[in-house]
Amino acid sequence: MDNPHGKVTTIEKVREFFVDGMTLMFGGFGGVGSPPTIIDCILKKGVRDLTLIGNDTGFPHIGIGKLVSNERAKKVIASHIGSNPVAGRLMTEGKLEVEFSPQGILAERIRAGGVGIPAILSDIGMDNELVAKNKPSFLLNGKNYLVETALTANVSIVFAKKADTYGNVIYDKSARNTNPLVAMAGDLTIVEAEEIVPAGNLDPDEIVTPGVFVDYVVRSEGVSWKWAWELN
Amino acid sequence: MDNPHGKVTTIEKVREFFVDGMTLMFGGFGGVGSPPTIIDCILKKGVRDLTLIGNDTGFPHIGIGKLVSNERAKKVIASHIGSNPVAGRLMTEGKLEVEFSPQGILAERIRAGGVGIPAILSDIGMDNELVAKNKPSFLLNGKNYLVETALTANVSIVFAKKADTYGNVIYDKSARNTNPLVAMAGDLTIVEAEEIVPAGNLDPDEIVTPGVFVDYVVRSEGVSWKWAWELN
Amino acid sequence: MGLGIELRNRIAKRASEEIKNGMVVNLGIGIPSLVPNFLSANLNVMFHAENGILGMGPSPEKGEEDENLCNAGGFPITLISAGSYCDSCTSFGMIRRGRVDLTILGSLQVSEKGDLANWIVPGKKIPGMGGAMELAQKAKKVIVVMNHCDKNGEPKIVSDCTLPLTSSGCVHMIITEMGVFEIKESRLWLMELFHPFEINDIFAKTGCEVQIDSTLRKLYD
Amino acid sequence: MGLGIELRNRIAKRASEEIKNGMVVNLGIGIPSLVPNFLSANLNVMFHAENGILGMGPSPEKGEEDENLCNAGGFPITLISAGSYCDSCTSFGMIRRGRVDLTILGSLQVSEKGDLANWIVPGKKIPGMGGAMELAQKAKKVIVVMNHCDKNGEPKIVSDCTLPLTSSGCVHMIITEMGVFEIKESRLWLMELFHPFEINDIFAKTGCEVQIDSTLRKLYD
Repeated sequence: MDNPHGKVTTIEKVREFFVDGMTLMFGGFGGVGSPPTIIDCILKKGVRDLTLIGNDTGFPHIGIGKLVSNERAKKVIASHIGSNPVAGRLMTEGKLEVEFSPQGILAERIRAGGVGIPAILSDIGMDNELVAKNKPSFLLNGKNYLVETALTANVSIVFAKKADTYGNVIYDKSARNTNPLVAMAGDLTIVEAEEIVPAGNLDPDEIVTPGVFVDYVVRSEGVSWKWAWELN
Repeated sequence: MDNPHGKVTTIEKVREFFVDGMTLMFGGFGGVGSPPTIIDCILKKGVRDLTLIGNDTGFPHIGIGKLVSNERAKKVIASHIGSNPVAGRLMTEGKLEVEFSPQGILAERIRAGGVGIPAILSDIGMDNELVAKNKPSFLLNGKNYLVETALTANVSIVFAKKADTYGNVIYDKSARNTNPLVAMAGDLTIVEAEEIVPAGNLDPDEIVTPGVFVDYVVRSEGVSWKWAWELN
Repeated sequence: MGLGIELRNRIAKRASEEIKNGMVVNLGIGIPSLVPNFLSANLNVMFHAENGILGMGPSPEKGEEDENLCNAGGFPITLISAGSYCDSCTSFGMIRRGRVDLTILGSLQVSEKGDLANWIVPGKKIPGMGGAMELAQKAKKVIVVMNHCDKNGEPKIVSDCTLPLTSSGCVHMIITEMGVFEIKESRLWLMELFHPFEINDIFAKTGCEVQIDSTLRKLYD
Repeated sequence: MGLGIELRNRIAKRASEEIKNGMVVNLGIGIPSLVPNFLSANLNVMFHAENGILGMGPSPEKGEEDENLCNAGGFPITLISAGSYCDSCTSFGMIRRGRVDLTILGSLQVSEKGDLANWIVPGKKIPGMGGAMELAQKAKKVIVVMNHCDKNGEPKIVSDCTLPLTSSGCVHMIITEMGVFEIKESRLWLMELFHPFEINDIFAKTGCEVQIDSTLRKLYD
């Protein structure tokens, strides 16, 4: 296939972008829509001290959970870690710092980073210490709001149904979730696609993430874990 | 066609929602993607003292420009009125109040209203008096930002390529522009669709505006104006 | 020590009656997930999931699961006609914009003022709030379905929550195995009493003042 | 008194040389719209429009226009392979996120500090800023293409703009019919001189100090 924009590459080539201490943002919700091949690549490379930003910490053996359970993260910014007991244990043991953000506000903070907005105002969790602590507030029209700052990352990793050679992306069903937001928020964005098609093969009205936000596209080797619902 | 959600209706039925003094938000960019049938309905009903919110004021005889040129608006919130000299004249004569917002920030303010966020921070036009005047600012990490407040409206009017009977919507090419944002920001949202299809006829991955944001769907009678490029 | 399936079903069935035609509804896990079993088939209801689904249908048959079509808990579901997918921002935009009509969720405690405490058990690990705060604060109506008492027999409906709040003053209705309560002007009103309980049982098992509504119904189904 | 088409084309052709393979470029109206005519066909360039188009192609043949496919000025265009449509938020997200590599736009005045004044003519109606502020502030590189002097023969490159600013300190390069200038550390550097002008012409027609770059090229094409 022609590769006119040089974006289509191999998992070996993107391996260099994953380094100790980096901030890594990932698409996915409970592991659904997280890029398995890239996660395995990071795991195998032995990268440590990651700051992970994403909806949740997956399950211990699913999605980004694989990095968390293997103690590769020093910090997580997420809305939920309940489905990954290892994350809870590491937090309790002081081995993992966790910053919780309400789910929709977390998504908006990622989107804000992705579209170059420094912060949004929010009244979600206003009176909750865990949400509000250390956050500035702002009085607007007589009501107080939290200032929720934008999130970006050194690298964003995204899971797509199809990508074309320019990096235009469409997603599959509920595997879309945070992926289009994460795709915009990376200083460098790498898409793992189930299928890579020539430029022009995607309907321009149907494209969810324009390729301008995408730096590299790699082919997915498919999910490398058993889903929780497959275990019974 | 079945109308299980009662959303598909006629232009005569939605006529009642357009009243003097209301705030009306409209999709479209230079008239492209503005709903002609609804605009004509409002014009014919003789509604006055509108506050219009949208990207621009179209051309004198195109899009929302028809309402502006006929002096139906007392105020416009837009990024540009240059293509409608009548708007400029009315502004100069003191008959039309115009609030200018930078184009992308205006879009974000409409989106913020649509997703229930009270405001965003912005550094666009920070040092420009026309943009910054009367706006609060907020110091974040040593940098000063404008607080740009959300916009909503009593009614939003939207132009779609296709809508299904639940109000799920897809748009056509660059006629998408502000429409998906405007669709979310109306307290009541009316979609004018070139085609109305039964529920289930749109690919759920392809839907741009979920029907949950849409209250009524009416059929378009097509563009009732000559485009600027047709006049030569 | 949870409720038996019969009492859980009673609660779910009663909650299902609050779902009206055309509503957009978000269901929590546990008892709320039983609610769809009792819905009339001729109702047009759109079930919303935080992970970007509007129009969730029932679980697929075994072997028919799609790993890319799961609910917010990560379990396979289906999509009904007119359903759609969206990103997480749009999904929560629906909630904050007031387009989600009803959320039905479980809770650890609820106060007579409608305060909801359903996300942290002291001494246990903190799981994170997920989407609970947005739903509690912004859904147009919030119904809590839960056991009337905790596993130690202590009231879960109280004057003031002792557990960390998810959101204050957000609950409109509580349904337990004993009855149906509404919160009106920061007071708890008993609306329906379920067999075999009597009003005195309610007084005994509730940790705040209970007002008896003039329209109180005693249901002995 | 605008420039003749030959000089306009010279400016556009020189501007086109700043467009490199793989770039995302937003073009203003006027001279900038001539730039694509001079681009090498083997460059992969994506032209961006504020109204939600990435990958604009040339104007369609007469009779082939699509009323739903227009540029930000409202005129019909086409879409190239790998192009896409998006809403206005995403379109400006590309700009603010720094994914638009270059914008080429006209101006009324530019200062030696790179201040841009291209949106209000005093005494005329205020048209609104449109997307100019975002582009000026956030495109990775801003090139101004314009007449060297205004219709009264007054310099448009000045020490301090007297017209209302669109954005301060944002311009990287200026191309006029007389030459190419770069703004480096708040000073104006002459990089290229176009036939038949001499350095003294530049000094005479420019409203601020002009530094002569050591790499100055004189182009007599």
